[in-house]
Amino acid sequence: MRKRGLLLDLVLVSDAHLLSVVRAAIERLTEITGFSPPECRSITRAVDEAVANVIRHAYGNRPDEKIEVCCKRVSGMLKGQRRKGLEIQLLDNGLPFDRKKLTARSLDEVKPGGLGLHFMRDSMDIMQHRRVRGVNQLRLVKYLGGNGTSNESQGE
Amino acid sequence: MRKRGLLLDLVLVSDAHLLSVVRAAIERLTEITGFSPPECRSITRAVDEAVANVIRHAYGNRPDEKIEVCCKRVSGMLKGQRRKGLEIQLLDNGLPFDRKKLTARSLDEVKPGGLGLHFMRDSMDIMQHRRVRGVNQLRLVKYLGGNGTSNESQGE
Amino acid sequence: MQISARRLDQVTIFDINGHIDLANSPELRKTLLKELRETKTPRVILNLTGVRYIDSSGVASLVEGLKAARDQGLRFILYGLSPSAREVLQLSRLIKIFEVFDTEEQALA
Amino acid sequence: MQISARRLDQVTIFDINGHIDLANSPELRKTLLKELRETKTPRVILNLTGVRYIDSSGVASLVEGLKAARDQGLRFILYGLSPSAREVLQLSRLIKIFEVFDTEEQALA
Ligand SMILES: Nc1ncnc2c1ncn2[C@@H]1O[C@H](COP(=O)(O)OP(=O)(O)O)[C@@H](O)[C@H]1O
Ligand SMILES: Nc1ncnc2c1ncn2[C@@H]1O[C@H](COP(=O)(O)OP(=O)(O)O)[C@@H](O)[C@H]1O
Repeated sequence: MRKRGLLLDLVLVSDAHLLSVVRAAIERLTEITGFSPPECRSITRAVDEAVANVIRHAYGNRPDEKIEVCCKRVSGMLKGQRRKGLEIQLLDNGLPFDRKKLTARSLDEVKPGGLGLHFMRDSMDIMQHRRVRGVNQLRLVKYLGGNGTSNESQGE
Repeated sequence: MRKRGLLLDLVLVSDAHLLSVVRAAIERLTEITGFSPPECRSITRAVDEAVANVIRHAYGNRPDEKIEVCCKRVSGMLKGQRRKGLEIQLLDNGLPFDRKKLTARSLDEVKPGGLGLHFMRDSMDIMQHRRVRGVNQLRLVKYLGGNGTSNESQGE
Repeated sequence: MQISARRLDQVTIFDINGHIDLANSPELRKTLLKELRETKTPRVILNLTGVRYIDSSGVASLVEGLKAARDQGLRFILYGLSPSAREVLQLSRLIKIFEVFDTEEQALA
Repeated sequence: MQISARRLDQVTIFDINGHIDLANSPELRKTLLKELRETKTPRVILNLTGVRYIDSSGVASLVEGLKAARDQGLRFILYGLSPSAREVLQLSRLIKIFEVFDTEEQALA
């Protein structure tokens, strides 16, 4: 296939009912990639929250816009070791992501909201937001054999 | 989104390990489309067998080729009634489909093999093979509110 | 997602089934708040045995339910959390604000 | 998919877990044929309780297992079929060539 390492490319409309489809696909993909059950759940959760954020924030709940979820095998360095992993890139044509929001709110107040970014950061080894020619790109990477909740999240 | 009625477009490599990903996605998609549990299972089975056939027959088990599974809402006539439904189109760039194989073998001998096309025909309201500019297209359609196993399969 | 209420003598049990996510958490919130207004029992229990997944919007709906229950002076109890549901409450540091039990028996005790 | 054998006195039980599809049916076939060659009991039972899905290539592997068992004069029994597994055997009109039971108890009886 053209893109190196590509496993699966999902294009869906921005309808929240499709979140269950995305979760089902990502959960299976993480299983066959070799992640542990808790890792499969947390990667699936991260992708679910990321797609939900695109639906709500980038597209303001318009249900007919396009979201792409592109899944690749990658390898990279984590804690001084070369590791294999899974990269999941989300692409949308919605409103730009507001960088100021990247500082997650404190979790000490008992208040719903503002949890999604926290979940993503908690699950993934890399989290990068970019905007390239009107396209929002969110790159999530998780390496195999990590200990779950490292914190190398980065904005660019 | 550009294509009318498009819900989900899956592009995957022709690796049999991804069949579980395809099944998970299609199973959820059929659920949210409103099919009954037995219909969800049988549509999922049809798509699974169709993708497996592309992997084995069109691509000769080469695991790095491209398969596209394009899912749309459609509406059409079944048994004199206009119905909504789900269209699932498979696209591949492999060997042409051999039309002679469309006559399924008799199921009366106890022998494995040759079951996939039978399952697809049994599950779907429409099954059409085409080849357009080197691309194999298999169009599967299932309408809502049918009685499960109608037999309007057609080749073109 | 389906939600239905069993109204017993001293307790109301809401049985919830299906994933709770952005597609249905507004409906969960609405149903929960409406049902709570009609609740006369001092205790409400959410049976989450049939819920394999809860996202952050679902967590938010549960928190709203909890608040509404507290405003009415009701106990608000969860039981039957799946691994994923438990993780999402732990990650959001909200598990400690809910009363959480494993089984219906324990929730009723 | 995982497969493991429990060798009892008069019967060997194969516990199979996971989906059976093109990705692993060749492995199922191989393991089954190898295990059958080592089987000294007059009866073999496949526990399919943990198998939610079987595709046509999985059906083919089961048929091969059945044939190998028959060649050795063994009974070959399936139990614990999921709705989808049952449907696939019905659709392929093969359900009648297998001995199928609901539970391990019945398969052992
Ligand atoms: N894809 C996105 N596009 C634009 N803004 C976003 C996106 N994702 C998150 N945000 C912004 O970041 C904030 C925090 O997001 P999150 O932690 O998921 O919590 P919530 O979405 O519940 O507010 C959002 O309120 C929103 O302002
Ligand atoms: N996608 C395909 N491309 C080429 N040939 C195919 C394809 N699907 C099916 N066939 C042909 O049709 C035959 C019957 O297919 P099927 O009923 O699925 O049984 P099986 O694949 O087990 O032989 C195959 O053996 C093959 O020759």
